[in-house]
Amino acid sequence: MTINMLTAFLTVSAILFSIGMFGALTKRNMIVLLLSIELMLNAVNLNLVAFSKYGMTPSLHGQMFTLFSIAIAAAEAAVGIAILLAFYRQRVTVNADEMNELREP
Amino acid sequence: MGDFGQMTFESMPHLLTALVLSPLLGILILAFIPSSMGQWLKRTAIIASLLPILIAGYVYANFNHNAGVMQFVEKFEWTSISWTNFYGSQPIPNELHLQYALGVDGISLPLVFLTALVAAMAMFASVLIKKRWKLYFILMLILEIGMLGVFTAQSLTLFFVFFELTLIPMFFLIGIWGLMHREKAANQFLIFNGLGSAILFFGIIWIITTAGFTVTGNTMDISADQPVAHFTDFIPTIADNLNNTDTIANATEWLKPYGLDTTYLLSNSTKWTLFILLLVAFGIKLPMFPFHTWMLRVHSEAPASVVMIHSGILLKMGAYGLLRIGLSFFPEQAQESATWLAILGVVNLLYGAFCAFAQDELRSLLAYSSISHMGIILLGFAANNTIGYSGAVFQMISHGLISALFFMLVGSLYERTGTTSLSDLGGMSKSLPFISAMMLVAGLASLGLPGLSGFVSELMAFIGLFENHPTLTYIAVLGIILTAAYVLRGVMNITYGKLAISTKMADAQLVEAFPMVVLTAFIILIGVYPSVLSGPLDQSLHEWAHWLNHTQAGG
Amino acid sequence: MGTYSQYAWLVPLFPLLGFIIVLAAGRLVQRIGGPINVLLSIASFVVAALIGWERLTPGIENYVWNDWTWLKIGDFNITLGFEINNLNALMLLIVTLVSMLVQLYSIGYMAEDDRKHVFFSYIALFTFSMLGVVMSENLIELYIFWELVGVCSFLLVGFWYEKLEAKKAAQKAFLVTRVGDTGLLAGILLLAWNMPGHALDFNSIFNAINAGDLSSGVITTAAILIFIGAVGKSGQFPLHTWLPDAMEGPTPISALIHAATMVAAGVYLVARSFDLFVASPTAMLTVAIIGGFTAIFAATIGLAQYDIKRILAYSTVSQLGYMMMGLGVSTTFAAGMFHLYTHAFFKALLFLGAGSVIHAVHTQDIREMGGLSKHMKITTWTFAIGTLALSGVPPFAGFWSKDLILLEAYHHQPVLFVVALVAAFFTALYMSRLFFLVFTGKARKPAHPHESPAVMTIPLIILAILSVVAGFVNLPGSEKFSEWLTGVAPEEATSYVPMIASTIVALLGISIGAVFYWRPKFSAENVKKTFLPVFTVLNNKYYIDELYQKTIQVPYDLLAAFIDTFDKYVVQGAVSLIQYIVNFVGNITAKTQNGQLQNYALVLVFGLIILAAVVIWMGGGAEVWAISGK
Amino acid sequence: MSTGQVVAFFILSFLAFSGAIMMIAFHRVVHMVVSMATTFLSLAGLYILLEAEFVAVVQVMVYAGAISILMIFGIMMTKHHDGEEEKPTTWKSWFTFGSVAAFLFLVYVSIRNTKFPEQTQQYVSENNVLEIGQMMFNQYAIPFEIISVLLTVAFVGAILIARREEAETE
Repeated sequence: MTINMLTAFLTVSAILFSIGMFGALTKRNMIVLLLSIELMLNAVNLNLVAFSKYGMTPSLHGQMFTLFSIAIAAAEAAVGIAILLAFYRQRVTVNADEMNELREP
Repeated sequence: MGDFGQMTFESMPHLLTALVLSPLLGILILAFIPSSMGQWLKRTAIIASLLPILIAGYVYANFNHNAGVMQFVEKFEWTSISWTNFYGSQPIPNELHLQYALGVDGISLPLVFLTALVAAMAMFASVLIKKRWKLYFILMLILEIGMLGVFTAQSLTLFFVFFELTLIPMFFLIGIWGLMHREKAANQFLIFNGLGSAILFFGIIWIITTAGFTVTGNTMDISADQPVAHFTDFIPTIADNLNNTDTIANATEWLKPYGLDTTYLLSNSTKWTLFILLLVAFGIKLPMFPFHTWMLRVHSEAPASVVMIHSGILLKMGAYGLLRIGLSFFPEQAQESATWLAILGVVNLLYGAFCAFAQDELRSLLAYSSISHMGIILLGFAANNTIGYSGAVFQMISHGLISALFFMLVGSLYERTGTTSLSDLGGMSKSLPFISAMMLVAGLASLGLPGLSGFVSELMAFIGLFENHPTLTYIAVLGIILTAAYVLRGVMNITYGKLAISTKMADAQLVEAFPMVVLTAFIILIGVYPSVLSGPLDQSLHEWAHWLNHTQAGG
Repeated sequence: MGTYSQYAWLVPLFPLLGFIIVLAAGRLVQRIGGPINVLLSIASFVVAALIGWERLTPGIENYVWNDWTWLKIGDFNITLGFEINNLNALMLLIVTLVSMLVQLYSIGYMAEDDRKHVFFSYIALFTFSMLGVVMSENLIELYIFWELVGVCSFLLVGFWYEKLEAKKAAQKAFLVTRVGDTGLLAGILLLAWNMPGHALDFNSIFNAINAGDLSSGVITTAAILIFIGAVGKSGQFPLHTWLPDAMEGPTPISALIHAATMVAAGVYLVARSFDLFVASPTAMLTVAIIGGFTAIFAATIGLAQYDIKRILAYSTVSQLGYMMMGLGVSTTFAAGMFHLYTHAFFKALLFLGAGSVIHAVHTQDIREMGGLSKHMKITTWTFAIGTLALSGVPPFAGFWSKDLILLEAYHHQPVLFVVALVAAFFTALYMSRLFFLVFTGKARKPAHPHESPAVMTIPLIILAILSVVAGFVNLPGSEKFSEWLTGVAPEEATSYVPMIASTIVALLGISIGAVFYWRPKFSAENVKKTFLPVFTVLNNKYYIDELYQKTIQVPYDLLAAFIDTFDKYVVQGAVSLIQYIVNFVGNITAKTQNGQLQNYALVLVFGLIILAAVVIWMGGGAEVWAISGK
Repeated sequence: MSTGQVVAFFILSFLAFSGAIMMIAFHRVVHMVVSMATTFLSLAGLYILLEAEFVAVVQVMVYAGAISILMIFGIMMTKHHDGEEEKPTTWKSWFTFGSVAAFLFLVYVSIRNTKFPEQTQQYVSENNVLEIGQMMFNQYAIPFEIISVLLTVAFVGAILIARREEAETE
């Protein structure tokens, strides 16, 4: 096969990242928003692992990095859900449109 | 890393740092005094502001007056960022060095002393402040740190940091303690100076990433000694890079194989762009003719003690920056634009004088008078010779003292009469003989009476300008008639004639009279014996001669 | 070398000391400030006299000391120092003597003023500055003291600061002389860059002219610019307007500053830089014409004034014009300086006499005086001597000096000779009118005039004696004074034509005055009615003030107002526009900050895309990748 | 790389894309979560292809397991309208779509144009888990500890935020 696997993995990762980004930018439900962000993180992780195998000097460092990244993703998901719950308790909605506390009064 | 061999390192290594940070001591003490103890706050602030004077005096006394080089130099690596860049196919380590560098030479030394002096005198004048003393004095001391820093900074980043450090306290000082339209004045101050700072910042970054370039190591044989490309913000190095023909030749040789010789060596048009950027940036501060309106508001709205500092020192930062950065980096551009600078100077001079003549408000009159006097500084710069530059520096000092004295008087007058309008005042000699006499002295100094400091600077600027622009000099000389006209109109309308306000008033108290007398003493000292300043100044300008000369070749 | 000249710095030092003492002590010396200053002036006069006596030694060298570097920048080295030569030794004597007498007189004249200590400190400062002008060794030093003298004049004219007229007069005095000063400054600048080594001392200028280092264009321009300075200070046409107004100051000041010393500084300046003028015929002609015109111009105005001091002021302007003309028409400065020297005594005498009169009757209008000779014997006699001296009646001092000028004019500029003769006639006429109106006839207003105290009359007597004898040092045929002053013997043969002509003219003027005002054979009122338009023009000083008002002051005010308006609306408007734009953009962009994070993120992504596109388009990134790829 | 691996790569990528696109397209939130789980699992497969077995296992456990479940809990604890309401397609969504497409295009072009360097050495993993374990507790010991602290802090914080705030009602 003449196919360059690194390029292939990177392309997959780019597509997934773009889909995640689109979701993050358009979805109104905050849970979906969180899911989209997870997707973007996953795309990045895929990059790291791909380089870990096909990079100029392959090593395990890329995988290590992925593991840390997953750990942080987990933390992020937990905090995200917590914020969502707190928000829901106040506004009784999970609609991102109605999150406009940052606006200048 | 370049050649700094011309600097002398003194036995007291951190004297300038101590000088610049000395107001911090006052801030610390003030922080622990309850804000209700007004008297104690005032006393502490005044005493704290005397400390910089002492240190500045010590620096002055220990300054080697026969050497024009930077003295009391302190230089440390502040931040350093490394990365690798490819020149051609060769990876070369790059390093960006931001320095913490302080130093004084004959040009900055008088300004440093002036700053310490005027700041302390402004503290005396601040006894007339009526509210929120604690914050006020802390802000004043922060302002003083910034000003001292600007005049001693020897690296562009540090210069910029201190330059900005003066902005914020000034904003609050105008906005909280000013008169009726204080907020508008503060906003305008911030918008304009912010704009100037943005331009300055842009210019500084541009200069650091281009002209700040030097290289060490062996460029021919990389294996023996890895070459490292440095970017520095150290002012002498940059000035050297831009103007020392040897340095330029070396850099060209090094960069040529990589095809980069145009990237780092500034092209003529780039130099022009930078020069104009700096001119505008400092011109706003100075202020130069079309950019002057913001300072009118500041002059008429801010409390007198703040205007003392503003008019006395902050404006000089623009002039000093233009001299230290603009003219020393781009002498050829300065040379070629001299005619325009001179025209700008004359416009400033006459425009300010005409406008001042039409004012009814003493503060506005003095504001326009400042614009007019800043014209003289521009004329000195436009002269492009040693005596012209000296005239400009003398004018900075002289105007600093005179306007500080004037606003001190304005503050005292306003305190007693509640107005500074010329049509409401008159015959003050009767009720306030001391203040009136001082006002007359300040006026005479302002209109350039020999024996007082204003004359020396005007004379030198005119002599300098005459070399290349005799016609403009003749026009500028006519400006001194206009100056006399508006100064006399202002001063005499207040002090002469029938007494307009008949309420009984007390003449200046000791705490007011003292700074007035001190400022007058310095005005007279410089007027009678200008060599106190001209000695070191002359030496320092000689140090500049190596590029002054090469730009003046044939002239 | 133990000469007195090397101690010449003592001469100005005494008045400076007096100034500092009185200024510092303030009210403490309100009473004794005057006597202190008089004593110091006497000391100063003694030193000046010793120097003058020493200068009489034939063949004595000029003494120059200029070791004090005042300012050194680059190749400019401005020194302060002093030079003693015959010319300024003479001036030292005149200044110290008149100043001493005037201060003595002032003790009496100002006795009732509350701020007399201030007055004396100003006079001391003035004396110091004037001596500085006289002793200056280079042009910049001269300019420094020149300006100081001007400011002292300003302070003293405006001494009674509550009077509106005094305020206006002081302002005018300062501004009008400043116009002249700018000329002087410009001349100095011109010379500074054209002189070899930027030297500005008089000896170097003299040498440079002799060596041909200065082009004739530069010499003419510089000479005329310096002359503009002299015009301003000496009240020559067209900058004469300040001098009559300056009479608002106390009368001793008018005597000292506006008659004897400061206004003569212009003449002295021309004499001091005479080398420049001699080298340029154009400049000489200018000086002569301006001088001659001023002489006759001011004399005619003097005919139609009623204020005693103003008449004397116009007389001063006229006489200064005479001096200028004397400098302009001759080849040495002897004639002009000789007249300056005699004029200093008799004009000071006249002013002090006028002061004595004013002191007695408390008015300055001559129509309200009359018959004072009965009450004020000393004043009358001394005033009469002054009048005769000024009118140029032999053998009084004024005759000899005026004769010398007329002689020079007669030889070199016949037209100006005629002009000068006419001016001399008018001088005699208005002086006799003044004298007879004030001292003879009946008192026109009830008053109780009394003779002034001795402290005032003694200076009058001394000056009167000097007005008689001062001229004898330079009699025609044995012109010792001219020779001593200039170092060259006068070459022209004495001619009796101008001498006789001027005597006739003077006597004629006095007699006409006498028949109108002393023993009225004709009514002056009739003449006045006949020539009413002429009289009105003269009385209004040819409307010069009004002309300046209309052509300079009004346009200036308008221009200032216009520029101010321009600044307020156009420049500040532009600034407000910037402010408005900033606010507008701020408001627009604030709308995008609606608190919705997704919008923020969208903008962020969009920006990222643009940045990435730019980087890729510019090839910056690709280059790095390409390098690292290989 | 063997043909089988290439085929597996294509299948797994396809699954991942489908899951992601379905996540965007579905209306009910629960469906979205389930389709995301597909994506997570396919990614785990891709990791195995890349010889990162340990990461693959962690991916399955953390994403497919923990995070998906967490999301479902989140859905359960909040009230939802019947799925995502249909938003009118505004210019904004088109703009977003265009931006994202442009972004993808740029990245794709960059990837295509980049010449990656030849591998200087082949890496052959013998015991992935063992090696990761050794690396984590030797070279990465400090980051590991820091991450642990971070996780703890995050969870404590999450609990604090999500807790019903009775105190506030006082």
